[in-house]
Amino acid sequence: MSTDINKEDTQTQQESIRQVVEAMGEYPGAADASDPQLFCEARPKVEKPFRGVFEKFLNWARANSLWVLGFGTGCGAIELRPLMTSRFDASRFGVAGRPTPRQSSVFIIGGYASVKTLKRIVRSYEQMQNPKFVIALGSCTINGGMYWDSYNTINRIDQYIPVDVYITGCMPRPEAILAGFVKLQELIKAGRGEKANEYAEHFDWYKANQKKVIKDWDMPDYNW
Amino acid sequence: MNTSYQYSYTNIEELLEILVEKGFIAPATEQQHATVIGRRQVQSSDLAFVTVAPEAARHLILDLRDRFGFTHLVLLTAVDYIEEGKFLLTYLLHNYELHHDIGVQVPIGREAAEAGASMESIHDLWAQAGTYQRELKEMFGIDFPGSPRVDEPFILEGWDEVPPMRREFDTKQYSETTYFPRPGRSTNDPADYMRQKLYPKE
Amino acid sequence: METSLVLKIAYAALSLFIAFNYGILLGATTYRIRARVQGRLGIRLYQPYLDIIKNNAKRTSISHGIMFYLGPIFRITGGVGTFLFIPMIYGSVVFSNFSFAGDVLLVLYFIFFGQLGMALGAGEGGHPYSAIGVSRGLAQMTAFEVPFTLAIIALAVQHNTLSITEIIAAQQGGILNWSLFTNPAATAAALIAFLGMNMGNPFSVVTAPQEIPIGPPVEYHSNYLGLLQTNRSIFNSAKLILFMNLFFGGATNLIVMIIKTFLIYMITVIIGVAFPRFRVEQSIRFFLVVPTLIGLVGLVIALW
Amino acid sequence: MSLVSFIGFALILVGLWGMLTRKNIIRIIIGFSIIDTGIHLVMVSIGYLPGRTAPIINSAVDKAQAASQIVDPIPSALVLTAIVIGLAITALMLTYAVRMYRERTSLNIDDYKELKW
Amino acid sequence: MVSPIYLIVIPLAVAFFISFFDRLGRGLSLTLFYAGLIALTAISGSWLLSTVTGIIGSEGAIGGQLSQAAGTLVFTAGLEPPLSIALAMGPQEAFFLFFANLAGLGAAVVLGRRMAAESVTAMVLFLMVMLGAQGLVMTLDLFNLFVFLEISSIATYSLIALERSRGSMSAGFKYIIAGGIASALFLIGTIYLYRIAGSLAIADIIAAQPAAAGMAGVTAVFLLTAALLIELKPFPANGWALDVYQSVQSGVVSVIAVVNSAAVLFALYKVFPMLPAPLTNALLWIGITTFFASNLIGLRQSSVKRMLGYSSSAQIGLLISVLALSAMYGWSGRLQVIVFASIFFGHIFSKAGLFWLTEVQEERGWKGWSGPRAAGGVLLLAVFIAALAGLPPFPTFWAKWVLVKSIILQQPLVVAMLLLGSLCEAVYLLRWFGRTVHLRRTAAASWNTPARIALPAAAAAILLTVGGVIAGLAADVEPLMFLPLAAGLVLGLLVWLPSRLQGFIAAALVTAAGALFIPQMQGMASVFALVFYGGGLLMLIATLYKRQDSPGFYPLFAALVLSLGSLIQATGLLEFFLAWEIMTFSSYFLILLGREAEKPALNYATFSVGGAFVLMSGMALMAAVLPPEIFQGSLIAAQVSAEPLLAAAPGIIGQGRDVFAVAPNGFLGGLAFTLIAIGFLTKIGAAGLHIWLPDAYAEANDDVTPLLSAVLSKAGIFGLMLFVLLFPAALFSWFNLPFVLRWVGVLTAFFGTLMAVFEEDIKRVFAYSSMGQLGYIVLAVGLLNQLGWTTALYLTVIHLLFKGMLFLTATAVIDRTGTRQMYRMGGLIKNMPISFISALIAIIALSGVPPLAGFGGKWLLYNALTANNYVLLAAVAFFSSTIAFLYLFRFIYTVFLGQLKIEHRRVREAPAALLLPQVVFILALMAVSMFPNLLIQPLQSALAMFPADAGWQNGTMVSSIGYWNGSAVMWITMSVFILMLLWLLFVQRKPQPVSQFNIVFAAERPERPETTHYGYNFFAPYRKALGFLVTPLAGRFWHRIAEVTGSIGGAARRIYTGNGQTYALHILLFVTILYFLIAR
Repeated sequence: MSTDINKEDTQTQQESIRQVVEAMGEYPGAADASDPQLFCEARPKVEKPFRGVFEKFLNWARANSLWVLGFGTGCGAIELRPLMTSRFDASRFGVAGRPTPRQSSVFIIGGYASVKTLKRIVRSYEQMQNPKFVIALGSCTINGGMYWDSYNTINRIDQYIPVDVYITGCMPRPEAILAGFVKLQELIKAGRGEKANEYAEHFDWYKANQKKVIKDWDMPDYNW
Repeated sequence: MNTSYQYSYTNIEELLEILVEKGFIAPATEQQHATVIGRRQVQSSDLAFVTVAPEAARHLILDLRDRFGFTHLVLLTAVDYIEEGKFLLTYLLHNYELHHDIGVQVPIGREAAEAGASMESIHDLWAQAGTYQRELKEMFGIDFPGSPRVDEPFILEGWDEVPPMRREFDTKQYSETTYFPRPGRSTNDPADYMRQKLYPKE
Repeated sequence: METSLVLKIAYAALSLFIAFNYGILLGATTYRIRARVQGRLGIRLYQPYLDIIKNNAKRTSISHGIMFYLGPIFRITGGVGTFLFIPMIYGSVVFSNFSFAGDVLLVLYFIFFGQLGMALGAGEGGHPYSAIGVSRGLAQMTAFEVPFTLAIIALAVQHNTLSITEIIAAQQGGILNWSLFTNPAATAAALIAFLGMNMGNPFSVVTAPQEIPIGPPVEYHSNYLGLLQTNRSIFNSAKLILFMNLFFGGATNLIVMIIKTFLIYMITVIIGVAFPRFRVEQSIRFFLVVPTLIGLVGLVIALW
Repeated sequence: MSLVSFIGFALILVGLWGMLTRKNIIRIIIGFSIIDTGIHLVMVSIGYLPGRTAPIINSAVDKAQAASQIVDPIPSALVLTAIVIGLAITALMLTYAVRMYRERTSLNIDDYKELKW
Repeated sequence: MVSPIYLIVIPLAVAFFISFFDRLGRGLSLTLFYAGLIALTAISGSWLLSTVTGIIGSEGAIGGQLSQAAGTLVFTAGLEPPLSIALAMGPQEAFFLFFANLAGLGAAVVLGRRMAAESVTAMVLFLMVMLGAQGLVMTLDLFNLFVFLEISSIATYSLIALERSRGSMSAGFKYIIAGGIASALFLIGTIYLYRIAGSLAIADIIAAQPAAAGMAGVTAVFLLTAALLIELKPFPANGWALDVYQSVQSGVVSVIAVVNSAAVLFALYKVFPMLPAPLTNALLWIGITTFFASNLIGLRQSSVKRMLGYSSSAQIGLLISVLALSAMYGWSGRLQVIVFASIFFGHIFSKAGLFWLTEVQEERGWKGWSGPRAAGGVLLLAVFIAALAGLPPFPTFWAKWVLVKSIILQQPLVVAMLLLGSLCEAVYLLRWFGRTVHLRRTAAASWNTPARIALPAAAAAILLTVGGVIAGLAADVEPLMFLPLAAGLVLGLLVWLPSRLQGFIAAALVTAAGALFIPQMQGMASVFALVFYGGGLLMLIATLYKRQDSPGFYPLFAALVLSLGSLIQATGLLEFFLAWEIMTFSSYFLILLGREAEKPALNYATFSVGGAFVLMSGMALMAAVLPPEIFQGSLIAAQVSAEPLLAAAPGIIGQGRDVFAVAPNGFLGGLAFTLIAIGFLTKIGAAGLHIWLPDAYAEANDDVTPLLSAVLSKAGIFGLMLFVLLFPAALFSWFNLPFVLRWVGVLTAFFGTLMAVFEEDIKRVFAYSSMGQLGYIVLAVGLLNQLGWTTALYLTVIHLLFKGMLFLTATAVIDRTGTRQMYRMGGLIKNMPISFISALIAIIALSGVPPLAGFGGKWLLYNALTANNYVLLAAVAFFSSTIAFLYLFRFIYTVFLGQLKIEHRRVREAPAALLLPQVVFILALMAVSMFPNLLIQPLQSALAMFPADAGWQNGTMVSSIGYWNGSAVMWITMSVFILMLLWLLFVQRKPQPVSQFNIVFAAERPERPETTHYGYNFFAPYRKALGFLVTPLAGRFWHRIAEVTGSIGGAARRIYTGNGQTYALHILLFVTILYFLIAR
């Protein structure tokens, strides 16, 4: 009986969707990207850290609460999964996954990045909130790796977004990634995790590099 | 077994003979290049390739699908024979009852990238053919007029160069000029490495 | 009831502080327990504090508009308010909170205050996933409120009062006076509803992290998220204390409260670990059938 | 019941029968006239008293005794009026018949039922 | 005084001479013609005046016995009968003649052009028809009756023969056949009666009591009656008449339908005393069956004139049955005047007026009848239709009330048929009217009303109105009760003023009425008065936002609001019902003003009229079964002070749940209350009776809907509560009605709310929401204790506030965006911030979330429910109230939050006129939220005569089981909120304001607002889980009923085959069967 209801329901839904589509008429295509009512066009600003012990305290908290954006950009994503398992248990370090860039503080570039992915990487990176940190995983992000001469894969991620920690290997093992996290924590605690401000400072350079490879740049310069 | 089909056959040779009778391909000939129209080649007892003209291809494929039981389009791909100025399209079809495969190869003109090569679309025979054709359009610049969304790229958003799978496109050079190669990178190509190892003089 | 207003506020602040910390530690503890079940060490006990500090220490934030901005404030007001209208420790002047302001009906409806505000804030975020999440959340809420209401009505009829304090009072004098034993069906119905209320498995489709990234708060971040996390611990405490008061005889001191609420919470944890996720319509049907029938049995017991 | 009134009623029934069964409008009108005649007979028969003379005050009737010698004059008067009226109606019906025939060249009553329901 | 003989002489003379004068010039003959008709009218009028004043002078009251009182007898040729024609002229004769002549004069005016164009014969024949009518009414002699009958018939046949339209000849022929059979029967009957009585004078025959003289006498009387009856077109022997109505020109038809019928009816009236009892009884049933069946068949008519023909036939049937009833029950005097004369009067003028109006477009069916172009023409149409359908203040309204009230106990079946027939009649008439209004608005094909039609029609309309008001006053209705109509009339006359100015005048009227009446009221009445007048005034102010004119809007609006006030002021059942009907039809016309409102308005009218009829029968029954002393003095005024009446009603004072268990009134009292409750529940839109509600609310104009929902719907609540308080004992006397009431209430709440969840149309959402909220109130009313009634009153007031806000917001949004579909809106918060705040506060209040006042309603309700152990009710009510969150959030999210559409960027804030009432509502709501005792304490004191269930301690409301301190909750919430806001402001660096597409869209960018806004089918999973609950069963049920009714009507009319012979057969069978029924 339940399946009957579902079937009927699906039909009515499809019917109503059809009506809506018809009512909308010809699909007018994507809206204009330079429309200020649709996109905020403000540039990123350098956010000055506090000083002294207070900032150290905050950095300690930041270092011990690393929320990783759940965006597997390349084959490295498969190495991130075991991190949460009982064998590696990254949660000991305060590492946790987060499904939305708004709430994340660490972005792991999981290996090769095609131009198409790069566009999404940049968007997601810009939607994260300052302070934010990037870990680049594997040789592809460092020099292109095995895709060094590919027509569609970038060679160096740091030309497009600032990177805090590189982890070499093809692919690096979860242990290496854990080591990368520890390294990142050290950097943050030492007050050197300010790459977000660096990005804001050298925004034009980064943007020019991004636009050089991303041809159809259908969004504002900074994607809030 | 396959009584539901107008032309029944039991092995691949037989099928080729029928195709010869119908005039799609020439009788058995010498070894020829794959792009020669009328060529036939039996690869194994369940796999054969035939080469037909672009105009006859659709007719043959339809025949194979509806009368010989090749109901499944395994793949549609292209090979760039730049030396002969031709793309060779391969439609690989599969017969589920006899587990036979037949590759219908169609040489088409390989015009310059701007002018574009073109072939009749078969998306109405197999819906998934549209996807293959979209890919061929993106990667080789082969147009399939009428194929759904054929102009939308899968991956090369905003690509404005020669389609990258064409052999005149130099991917290494493109990569070097576009993607900020990291200085100091060294390759360890096994062939080079061994040559240096064995014949350091050369 | 002779305490002055200032003192009352001070007491309320104290109990709120306790509830907040208790909620946080409870969350961390259950996480660790769950981790140990899976053979991990899990987070540090103080990890939630770090998370809250970190979120509040974010330097940038965005705002989609005034309602987006106020959404988390509504939410935490709802959480804190709900807590403040529930007496925490039976018979204690210090921990009676502002329960003089209303009975269990007030608490029941005040729970919606935060949810509604949050839904509105999330709505102004403009993200379709927020709206989908809210749609699911509200739909599921209507369903689990049915057994919950049945249970509360059963209690009200049974003890002939709607006042939480009096319901606790009626359960004093021995473990067998607890609603858990005087009306097991109502308690069962309410506990199942509690699972839905906590949005843990198997009723977690509202915040399905992979499908609609954590649902309603998908756009919330930084300080907003800090507020939401703070609220979560307070609200959790509030719900647990409410259940303890209604069904488990309340608590006469903090230790008892901690033990009882911890045990109640473990029920949801265990079930959450053991079960997969329902779809929304499945959970609605479930709530409207099984726990509702149990709740009706509870009503019969109460009237009888 | 006297023979006359019996014949009168019989004529009424005959007329009715004709009116209800004939399709031709003229025949219907004739049926109608027969009914009329029947009614007149019935009326006259009601006023007739056996052994009395017609209600005409002439030499044959003693003026003083008239009331006991003549039949009731009122039915006769009524019949006269009724005959006049019946005549008028018959004439009117025939007029209708003529005009209906002109309109549709048919005298079959079945052809005149476009107004219904 | 002019001798009545001139009524005979003048037409004869004029008819004779007119042909001569015609040679001299058409103008002269026309003048003579009209002069003759005017003279007829004048003479009969003068007789009416003198006889009526004579009666008043002699008896001191209207009414009185026949012609002896003030009439005269005339003998032609100066001899005594039987040698001469005896004519009588008394009040009845004068009444019939005057109005028949007036109608005849009107018809002559309408036919003026034709009279001028055709040969003089038409005039002569017209005069002959009139002559026949005069004679029929006045003569005292049976045979003369026959002669005049034939004169008028022959003249009519000839008039028809002059027609040129295609079907008229055959229709006339059928008419002749029928008339011939009738006259044959008449003659036979007459002659036998003469034989029995030895005289032709009607009085002598009556004195001879022919019916007592054995079979022959009965047969003779029967034949006579049958002949007259056939002329009066009884169902089913009336096919010929309908054909005539359909085919013959309207002016002539109006004469046939009005003058002829009136005269024959009077003839029947004259012979009535000689009828034997079974025949009288049979006439009653024939009459009422004709009424019922003709109206039923009328439902399926497409031709306007044939439809009117059925209506005409029905009305005559009703008159016959009224005659029979008054003979059976010996009615006389005022009762007879009110019932019979009112129906007669209402029938002739409304029917004549309608036939006249149809003259211009007579060939069209009602579906294409576009109606007069001028607004006045539509007004006339409305008046005639309202008069025919029995709406106040027209005469038929009073007649039906008195009729139903008089016979409900004796003849319940007659009442049922009467009301069902009336319902059918109202439906097809209003359907026609609605279509006309619709066509007039959409198509350009409406016509001008020529003066020759407009003038008589206007005169008829005025007569109807005046006559109605007089009848109303005669029925002892306070003149004040006509205030709504008067206000509507005054504003209607000011229709030429600019629309806004009219609005201001209407507002001033309402304010004045409110200021005048509210202080006079106490207790519960003042609460409702405040809701009605206050809410009405605010909604009236809101309507000022409109930019385009809508003629008729403000008169109807003012009438509606004031009629709501009258509802409270009514001091008797009739007055209450009068106000109720005024409210019903003014709201119907208001709804009809909506662009697509033709069907919804018809649905509304059908249910409203049906509900009103049920209500009427219930009230009549109640009045019949309760001791009459309850109805002494002012009924509802007594309720205001409460003590005397409620003390009189048995079993009211007591404690606990057994208070109302006393049930002295038996089955009938319970039945009466059930009917009354159904009537009110229809208005409320209770589950099952709700199907009119969403469409009517949605398709009414946007400025009407707030009034309908927030204010008008409370009328049903008021009525329900009033009757519950008035007749509590009747509640239990048949079955446990409160139990049913409670469950109906809670199910209404549940289903209304659930259906609101699945709607896309913003107005339909709130329509269903209204339904749901009213369900709670019904539930609260059904609790029968002080706490419950406090809840009901509280919810009534609060619902006014938040639903007013919601609907006004919806109006503003629809006005600004131009769509009603919610998914097409979105993100309007920045464009319409004040509307958003209003909507926000309203939804918090509606959902019952503390700290706003909505929670008060919930608290009261659940306390009242739980304290009485109504646990299941409480659970379902709670379930519904959580479901309400769904549609509320969906509304505010889909409209104000989410993604702003590109085409809505220039949307501005709502007009000030719409915002002002909202601000008032917000302030009121916030005040009540801060200090709940501001509202609850007056409500409790309004119900102070009942044992209190809840009290106040220091600002905390304490019931027997719970407690609630609204102010404290408000303070705590506000404090916490502000603290948290300060905290956020303190810790947060300045946030970057972003735009609508700056969302984390799975690393993609949103394409368009439309595809990013999650708005359509918002609760899809919910539909999957619970969608089966909103299967439109009630809709299907009522649709099926309508279908079956229509099919029965359609099947019944198949007997009218169009063949003259069949019709003759019908007549014969009718007479034969009737005879055997009588003789048995």
